[in-house]
Amino acid sequence: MMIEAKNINFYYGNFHALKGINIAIPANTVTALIGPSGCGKSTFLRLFNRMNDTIENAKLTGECLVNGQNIYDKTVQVDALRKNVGMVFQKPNPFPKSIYENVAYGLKVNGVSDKKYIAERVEQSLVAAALWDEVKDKLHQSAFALSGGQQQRLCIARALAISPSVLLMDEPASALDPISTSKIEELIHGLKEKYTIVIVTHNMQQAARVSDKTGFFMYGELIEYSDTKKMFLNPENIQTQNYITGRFG
Amino acid sequence: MKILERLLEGMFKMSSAITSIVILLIIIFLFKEGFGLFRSPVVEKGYGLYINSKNPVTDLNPTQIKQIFDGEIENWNEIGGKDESIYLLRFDEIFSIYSDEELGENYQFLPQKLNNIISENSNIIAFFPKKFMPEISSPTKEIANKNIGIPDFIYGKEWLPTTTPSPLFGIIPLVLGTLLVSFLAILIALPFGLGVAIYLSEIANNKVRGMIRPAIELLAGIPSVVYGFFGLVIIVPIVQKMGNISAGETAFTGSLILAIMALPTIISISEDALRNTPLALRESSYALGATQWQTIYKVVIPFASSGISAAIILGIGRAIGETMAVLMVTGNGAVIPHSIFESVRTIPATIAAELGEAPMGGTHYQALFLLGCVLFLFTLVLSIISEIISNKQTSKSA
Amino acid sequence: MKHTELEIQELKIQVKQMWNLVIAQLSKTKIALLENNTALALEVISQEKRVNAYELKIESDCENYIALYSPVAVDLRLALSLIKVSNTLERIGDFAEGIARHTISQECKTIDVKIIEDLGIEKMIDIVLEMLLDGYIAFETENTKLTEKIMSLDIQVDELYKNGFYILAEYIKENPLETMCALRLIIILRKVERIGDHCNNIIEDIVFYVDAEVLKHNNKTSLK
Amino acid sequence: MFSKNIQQKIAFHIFRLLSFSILGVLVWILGFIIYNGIQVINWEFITAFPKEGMTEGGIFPAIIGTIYLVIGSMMFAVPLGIMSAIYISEYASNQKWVKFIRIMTNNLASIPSIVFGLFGMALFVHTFGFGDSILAGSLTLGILIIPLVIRTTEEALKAVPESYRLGSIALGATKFQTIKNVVFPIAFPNIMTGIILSVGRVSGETAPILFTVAAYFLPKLPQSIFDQAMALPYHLYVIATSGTDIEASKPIAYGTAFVLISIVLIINLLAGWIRRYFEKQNPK
Repeated sequence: MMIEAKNINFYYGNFHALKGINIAIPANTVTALIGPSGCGKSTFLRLFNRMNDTIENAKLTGECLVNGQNIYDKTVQVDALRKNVGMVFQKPNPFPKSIYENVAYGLKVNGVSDKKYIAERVEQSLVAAALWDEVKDKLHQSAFALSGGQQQRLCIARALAISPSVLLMDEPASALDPISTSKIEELIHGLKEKYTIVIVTHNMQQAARVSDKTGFFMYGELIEYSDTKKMFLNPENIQTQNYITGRFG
Repeated sequence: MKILERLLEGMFKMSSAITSIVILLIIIFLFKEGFGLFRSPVVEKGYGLYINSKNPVTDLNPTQIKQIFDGEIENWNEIGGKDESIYLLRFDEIFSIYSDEELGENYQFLPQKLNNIISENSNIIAFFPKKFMPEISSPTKEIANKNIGIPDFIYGKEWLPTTTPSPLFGIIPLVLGTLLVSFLAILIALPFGLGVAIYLSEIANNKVRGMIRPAIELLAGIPSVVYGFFGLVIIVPIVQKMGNISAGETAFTGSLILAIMALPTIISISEDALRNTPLALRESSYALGATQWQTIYKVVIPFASSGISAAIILGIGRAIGETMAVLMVTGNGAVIPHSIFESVRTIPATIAAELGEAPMGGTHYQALFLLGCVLFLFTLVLSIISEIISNKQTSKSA
Repeated sequence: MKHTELEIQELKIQVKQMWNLVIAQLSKTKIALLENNTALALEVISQEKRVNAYELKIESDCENYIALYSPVAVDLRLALSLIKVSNTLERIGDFAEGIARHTISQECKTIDVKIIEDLGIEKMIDIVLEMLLDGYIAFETENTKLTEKIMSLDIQVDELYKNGFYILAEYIKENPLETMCALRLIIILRKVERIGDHCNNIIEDIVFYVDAEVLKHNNKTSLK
Repeated sequence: MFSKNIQQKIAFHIFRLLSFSILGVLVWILGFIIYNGIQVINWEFITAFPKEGMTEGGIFPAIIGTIYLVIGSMMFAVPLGIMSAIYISEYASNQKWVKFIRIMTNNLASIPSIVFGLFGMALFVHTFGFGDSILAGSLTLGILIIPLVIRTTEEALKAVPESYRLGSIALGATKFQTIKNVVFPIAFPNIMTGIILSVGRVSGETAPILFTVAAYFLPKLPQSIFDQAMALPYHLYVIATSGTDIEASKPIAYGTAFVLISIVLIINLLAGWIRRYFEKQNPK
């Protein structure tokens, strides 16, 4: 198992945001987390590269394991963890630097100085993010010159450059138009050969299209977690059924 | 790596504490120097006021002393004594009464001669250095030299910091002058500023806005001494001619200049406040058939009212604290103003004009620091009020 | 190629394989019947299970495809018609198997070969095979210009079937002893005629898929 | 009563008039100073010492003095201001502490400049014993503009979208790396604009330097930071109000005012130019 959560409870102050979550995500799969707004799916996702650390009054119990190691262990270095667990955000957030600098950023802040190696990694990452052909002639132009969809793929390339083994995606296509969305989905599909991907999405069709496994969250609980095909054809739980058929609420 | 990060964070934290430390230092230094005034005697240090011991008067307040020495009080009965006219004896007058030989080479006979004079004249009041009055013997009595009191400062109607024997440090004329000039300035600037703010935020198109905004920024950037110079050379003669008065350096002139100087503050803050009115509010007003102007004064201005009040208060604060321009155009007469076409003197102008001449550590110096404290407190209160008001505004928009 | 397209392609390939299998089944049945080849007939019967398996597989794949990819427009029509086409193909497979079972039963070996020729069974099976193949081509090329041809072939099959009735009635009058076998022949004729009808249904589904037109229960002559 | 549409028309016309009269006031002030000043300005005026009791000659020492003061105060205020702003907006997690500092900074900003003059005189001139000197003046001016630097820097940092920080942190960058490589470079143009505007402020301030550095007349340039210096705004003040011969030194006053105004104009243009330049570099 690449990612495991064991009896996770998470609190924002007095608010019990995640309630006893257990999940085991195998390597090289795409797992989609779905559920209504405020159900805790994003919170859960962000636990795995400790992006919730900065929140005040937050409290976590239970174990989060990545590659068998508890990432909240005191010996774990947060920056090293984040290098291994990449993240892509809802809105494309390229830095106001050139395309090249954006992809190279993660390498540089992690102490890589070999120019040749950086150049190689930049190309590989852009190829992997299916962006290379579109940008190879304008690597030194501002990243803002790219379209929204291209920017998001650039952000994926940026995350890939530091060779993570896990890629967390927080609604990576929700700010994009349908064409860009489908390109990102294609990309996710192709990336699972090398990476373990967890994606939070509001869009159930997207979850169905891209994922192998799906977890359904509601009110901070993991209601159901199973193969995507099964989830969408014959969900076990009546709440899941109501949600995915749109009868929820 | 980790240590470096910590180190840097510590450094950042330290520098962020600097402002607080500075404020603390300002308070300490201003108040330390300023309150020294209340530990200083009414009569200049080293000097004393002496009267005949038969005189029932035992103490005089600074105003009475000043009036006696100005000849405004001529009879002891006006200040609770016997019905005798007052005989003033200043230090230098002794030399016209006695020749240098009589006083001795080193003035060694001076104390004795003084004693003689005082005992001979029961209506005398003499102002002399203490060293020439070595002993207070029977015919002579020193008027109790109390410390300058807080009421003397706060309720004093006269600011005469250099008169002898006892300077007067009454801040009322200065406070009134400051307030008069500032409020008048805001009165002029407010309709103007509000109108411009409304025009910029609600009516003007981008091109006009792009023209007026930089102009306002420029107006804010012009140094106050240049405003002062402009006022001195242009506004003062105009006011003089218009008001048909002998000198154009008046409270009104100062207010005009201050109004121009306060405009950028008022405009930019109220424009922000107006602009922050949610679109939904405006649209719902339009949807009910209101015109744009009705929407502005029935919806937008009430919504932005606390922001506008904050702008006004900040404008007043700016005007109260303004030094150079006011110093140059108000004429600096330290009297309680009776009309706006009279010369006035504000607190900051007083400090600027007089600190250079006040001997360090003297009562005048301390009094000027005390004025600084007053100014500090004024602006502190105003800035706290505007803070509270603008907090109200933000909580409304949230 | 996008992975949604890959899914569609995969579906289509399966349907085509099933189609080929059914065509092969029918051809073998024809030979087994005409040449009285029991071994071949047995082969057809055993292969029928594969046809059924194809149907189940295609059906569940279509369900998954609809559930996961929420197809719309042409993709939705494809998924819907593929479910129906696979059902129909399975039915055709059943008929072929039925004919093959008749061959095995061997009860009517004595029947005159000539009557089979007179009935034109071979021709009928050839026609339905052609229909099946044309349907396949139409599906493969996503082209509906063969529709009219297939429908007219179906009319031919119907004609032959009606004719066969009279021929067999004559035959029974002349050879009352062979009545039993003649009735069996009627059943075979009936099955071939049903295959023709099913081929007709298939082309209707394909027209629905390609042109989004519904031909079912329309007056067939009104076509174009 | 007018109909509501006519009311609107009247009101809007009044506002438009008011707004354009602001332009008028500006043109008046600038025009007056530039028109009179430009007749005085020449090479000698800028490079010569004052002569004949300030009625002739130039303002060279005042220009140099102002430059020294600007440099001195910036060296003090810019690093401190930027670092505190970074702490307030990027590090400080304790809200009470931030609130406290912010209140202090706001109050510091609202203190009148003359009070800074008093404070500078008491602390730097007397307590620290720097005497009337460039050092004392620079420190006083520095303290005066720290709030401005803090506020503009803080606003510039706040304008950097949170997503950049998250993006950087998610790539394993530390907080300082994120600030150094992402946040600060993006905020830099705005910070720069703030600094330039505070240069304008410093070069025009008179009250704080009255008692901490400014000299009426010096026959030579300051030799060290412990020397007194002349300064443009103070120079304008003295020759306009208390020169030996006010009428005779009026041209000098116009010239000095012209130089001061030019500094302000240049600084405003520069700030606007920097803003636009970087906006073009990084659209969005």
